[in-house]
Amino acid sequence: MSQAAGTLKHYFVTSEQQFDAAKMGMWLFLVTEILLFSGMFVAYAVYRAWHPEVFAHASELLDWRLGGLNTLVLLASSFTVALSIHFVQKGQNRKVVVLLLITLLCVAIFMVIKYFEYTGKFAHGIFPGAGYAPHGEAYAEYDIPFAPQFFSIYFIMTGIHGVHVLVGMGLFVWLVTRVVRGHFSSAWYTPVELTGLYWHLVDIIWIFLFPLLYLI
Amino acid sequence: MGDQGTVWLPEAASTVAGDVDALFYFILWVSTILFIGVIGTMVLFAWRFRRRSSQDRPQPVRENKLIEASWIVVPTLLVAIVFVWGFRVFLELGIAPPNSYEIDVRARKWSWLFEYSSGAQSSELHVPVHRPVKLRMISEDVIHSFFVPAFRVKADVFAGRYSYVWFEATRQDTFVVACAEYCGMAHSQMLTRVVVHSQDDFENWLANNAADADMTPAERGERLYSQQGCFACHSLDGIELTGPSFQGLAGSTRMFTDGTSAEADANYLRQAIVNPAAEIVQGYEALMPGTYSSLSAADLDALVAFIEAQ
Amino acid sequence: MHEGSYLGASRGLKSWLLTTDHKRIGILYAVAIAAFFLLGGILAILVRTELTAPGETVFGQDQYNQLFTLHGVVMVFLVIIPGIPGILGNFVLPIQIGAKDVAFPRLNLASWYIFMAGAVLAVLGWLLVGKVDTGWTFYTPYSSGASNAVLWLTSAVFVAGFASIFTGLNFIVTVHKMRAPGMTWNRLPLFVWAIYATAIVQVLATPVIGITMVLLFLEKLLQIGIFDPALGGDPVLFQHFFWFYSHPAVYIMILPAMGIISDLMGTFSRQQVSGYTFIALSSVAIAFLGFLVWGHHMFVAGQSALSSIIFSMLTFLIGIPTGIKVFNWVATMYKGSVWLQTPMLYALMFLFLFTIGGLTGIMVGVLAVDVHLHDTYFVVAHFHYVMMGGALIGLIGGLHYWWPKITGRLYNETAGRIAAVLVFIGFNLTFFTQFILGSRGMPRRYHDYSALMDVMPEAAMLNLASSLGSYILAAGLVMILVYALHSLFRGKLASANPWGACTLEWTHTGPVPDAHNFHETPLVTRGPYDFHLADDVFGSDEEDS
Amino acid sequence: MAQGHHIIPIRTLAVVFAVLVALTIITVITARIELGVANVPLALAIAGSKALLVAIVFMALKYDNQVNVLVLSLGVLFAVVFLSLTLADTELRGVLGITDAGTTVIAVEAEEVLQEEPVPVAAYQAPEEVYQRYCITCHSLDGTVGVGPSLTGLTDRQPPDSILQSIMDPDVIVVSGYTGLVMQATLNGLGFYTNVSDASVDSLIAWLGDQ
Repeated sequence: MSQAAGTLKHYFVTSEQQFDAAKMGMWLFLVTEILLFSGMFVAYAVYRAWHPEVFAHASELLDWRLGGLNTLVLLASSFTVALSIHFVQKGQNRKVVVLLLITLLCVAIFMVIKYFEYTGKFAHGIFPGAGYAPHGEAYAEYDIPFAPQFFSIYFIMTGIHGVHVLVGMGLFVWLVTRVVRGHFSSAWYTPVELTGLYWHLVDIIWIFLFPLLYLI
Repeated sequence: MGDQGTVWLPEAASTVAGDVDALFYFILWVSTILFIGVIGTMVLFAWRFRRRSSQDRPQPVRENKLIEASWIVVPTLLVAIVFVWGFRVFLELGIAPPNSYEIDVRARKWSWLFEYSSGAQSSELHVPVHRPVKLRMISEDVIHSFFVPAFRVKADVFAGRYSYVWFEATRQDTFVVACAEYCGMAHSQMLTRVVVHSQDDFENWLANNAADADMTPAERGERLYSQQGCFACHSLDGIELTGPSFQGLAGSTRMFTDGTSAEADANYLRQAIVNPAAEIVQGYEALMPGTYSSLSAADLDALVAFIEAQ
Repeated sequence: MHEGSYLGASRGLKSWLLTTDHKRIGILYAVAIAAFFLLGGILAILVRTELTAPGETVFGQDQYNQLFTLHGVVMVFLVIIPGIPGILGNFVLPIQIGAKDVAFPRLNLASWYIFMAGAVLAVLGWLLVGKVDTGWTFYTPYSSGASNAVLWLTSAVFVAGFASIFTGLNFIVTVHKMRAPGMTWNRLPLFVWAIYATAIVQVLATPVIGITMVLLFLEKLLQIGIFDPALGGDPVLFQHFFWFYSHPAVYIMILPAMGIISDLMGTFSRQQVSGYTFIALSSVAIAFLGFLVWGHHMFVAGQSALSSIIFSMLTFLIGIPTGIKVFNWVATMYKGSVWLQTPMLYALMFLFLFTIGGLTGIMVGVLAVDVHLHDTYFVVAHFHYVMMGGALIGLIGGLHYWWPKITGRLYNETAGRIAAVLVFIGFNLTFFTQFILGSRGMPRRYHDYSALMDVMPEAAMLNLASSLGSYILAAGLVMILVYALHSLFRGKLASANPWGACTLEWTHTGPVPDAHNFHETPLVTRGPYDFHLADDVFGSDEEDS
Repeated sequence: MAQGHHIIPIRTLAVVFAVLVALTIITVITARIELGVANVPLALAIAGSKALLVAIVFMALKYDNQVNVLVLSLGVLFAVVFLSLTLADTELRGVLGITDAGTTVIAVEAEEVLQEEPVPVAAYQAPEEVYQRYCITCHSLDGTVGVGPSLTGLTDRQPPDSILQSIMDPDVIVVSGYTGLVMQATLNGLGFYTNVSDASVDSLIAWLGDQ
């Protein structure tokens, strides 16, 4: 309890109130993220509805195996984050560190795969916007109207998602150092829980990106 | 430019203007009555219940449910009326009569170009009186907006997509045409006039100007027809070559291989030139190249006009 | 100043720039926004000066286009949107609900810095890169083909958006979690209800302007072809994106002002605000309905007819909760004790101007009539009646009302009334003339209307009147600035509750609140306008002036 | 336990994770089966269920304050409003004749082009096939003059290099009496230059010599 008391800000009355406020604040922030991504989903939906064949065709260029692997990696990281909250609630901080490190590993794998996907596209002239000039076998046939729109939307959506993943990575590193320094206990672990919420949302966004971009 | 209109509205010189004005004035007067009611009551209360001393102790007024309900219901009814009314006039504004005389409009920074079926071109719009005129408009750059205050019509003009506006002028006169959508530096200079002629004068004007214009769109279309080699596959005399003949093509109903059909209107023809593979007419194969999409917008218009003339 | 008060708690520039006290952050916002308002106002005067006579008067058309663009951007994004929540929301809201601060004070400070960063980007772009003449709406393809300074301005709007999001987020959590014991939802002052509803809009709508600006930025930088028709994009899609934010943003601007007016009507009538529940819930209703009407900006922009019909119908639905508010405000004075102090003059002025703004809003919401009025000065007049006659007059009224609480001093009441009259006359002269100009057919954003003079010879006279009105309006605003500054240094010291108000900020704190608002958490036992239960607020020594 | 929060059992978390993995596999499999119009809604439904699972269990919404559920629902609701009202415009332009159908008339819609299976670039094609597919419309083999000259006795008139140039770059020399640009435009449109391998072109020229 002493730790919890030490973290109570003067303008709150109880630590329960402080925790609830922090959590609600986080949820509101997540809602702004949903609305931010909704803009890109709208752009996707509008252009897909206008040019369904182009979009279906262009999505075949994206490798569903890599996308699927990334989905699994992200799901696994969500799982380990959920577990780490379980253990921080029980005060087993050593396990928390291990789980967070595994999470970090998953995040790293995700970004490495993303890197290879991106460079693979760039090598064949698949760029967002005016730079779009596909060449090479199996790529040249994508030089069709509105395929640039698909790939622009693809790069923007996964790009902004990727930025969120990088931010998450930074948050996990920060969390690990704080757990190691013994900042958290079963009495106070708000940052772990909030980072977890953020990370799950990043995962949920990807859950939608994967079928929309890679599968259908 | 004779009639100057009223304090609120400019002269009304089209068939729809009367309906728009009636609705405008209805809302204006209802609003004025409401405004006087609300602000009058406000002033009355502020005076009648003004503070007389710092020791005033007003007692709270019990809320009157009937009054609360009435100022929900009455405004709802009022807005329902103006919505339905506005909706009806909007339909009238939106649907051009089928016998409309069509004029092509090209908007660009910062001028208007009007092209008539006779081949005449002008920077001022010339129309016959008492005849519905439908404008097919396209922009060469940014968004513009065709606005004739006296006709109460306005429509934005985009690149890459036709938009339409129609009106029937009721008086022989000249009226201002303005660009209403901000379009850059000389936006406020993008004005021209619409000249309403009698039917005879209009024919004369067309004839005089067609002679002066170096070529009509249809004539330019004819030149393109041979320049671009369209004749290789499309005859003008009804003989079926690799592609459909142009004779009687415009306005006919086209049956497509996927079972759908469409009327061969201007948009269809344009589409069929820039993207021939989109819809294949039954009995033909997808052989026509897609390279004609690189033709300029003016050339495409000319070709469409040429095909429509066959 | 009083020892221990928030003003005197600590000293030095650093104590202000690093403060997490919501009251001081409110002051930081006030200073910044006053500066931007001055800038935006000067630009407005320059625009009006150009229009005093037909033809080129002072500025070339290129300069003129930049003037109205910057006027729009500065006023919308840097003044009205952050205005009331940033200044008065920050200062008043936590005290009104009996909290010691907002839920996230550091985030609150951060939002001010983010806001300033956005402003700096905008100003830097203007100074370094120059020319932006897209209008504040940034319509594509004009904006995506225009000069590079558009990139700066879109970045500025993007950044400033986060400030708005964080402010809104903070207020929602504060209202939910930080209320004092006894401060139930039906005892919240109506200003709090309004800021709360506003905050919902800020949180839900602002991210969309963020992504819109990102996409516009990329359209310009990489030609992604989403909005530019030359690349296969759709310019009307940009308008959907833009107005999905910018229409709700109108309610970010006007709702807080409505909250201020509710408080003013109650306090200066010494009367229970009529239809408290209706007013509170209508704020929330307006916030939600506000999301469903953006397409009424696009009736002539070639959107589908079905969309136009849906959006027109939904637009009228907003008129209903708005009407409820107006009628209830008037009814509040019934059998009250109406005290016509300067803040109340602004409240009545608000009612006058906002009713005109609202009714003309119905006019431009009607499909067929809007076809004629769209993009004319009628629309310019309409939104100035709502944005300036509503939002800014509300802000000015609120600043007068809370001035004694913020500064601990009184302003000169006579000067206040004279300025109010000047503002009222100047405003109506400036903008009522524009209704007539617009419905007679003068399009907006016109540098030169000489070509229209053939058909509307009165245009010169009306424009001149409008410009003269703007000078009178400016004189009134400058006068406010002068007596406000005078009051800061020479003003009479105020008592704790000069207006005899009933809400917490007047009754539980001293003349100026101390750094922590309340020594003990207050226990709330009555509603915000229960004057008949509140003998303690009467007997204040303030004489009627 | 000062925060007094529900601790979600490891078992529950593991089950949810397993279900998520399973759903991922299912969505990949179903997407690769041709289901016509059902593919898109099915993929979205699976994604929606996965998202819901993550929100309810991983994000602990089930055990959380109801107000947070409301917050999330509002966010989703307004994203849906944004999407559906925008589509109400973009999908229905042209109703009432106020604007014309479709979004862009100048830009080319390429959907249907894609329905033709592109011929692999490298594949060798017999000269008869090439001729039937690309040339026969304009060039006869029996001496009659069509849009272009007949190809009988072509090798007598032109050396193979010149024939190659006439195919690959037909506008360099245009025989009088015929129209330039047509051949290249047609061949481009038919995909000749991308779909016919060099070897096929060589054998086509050789084959023409025999006609």
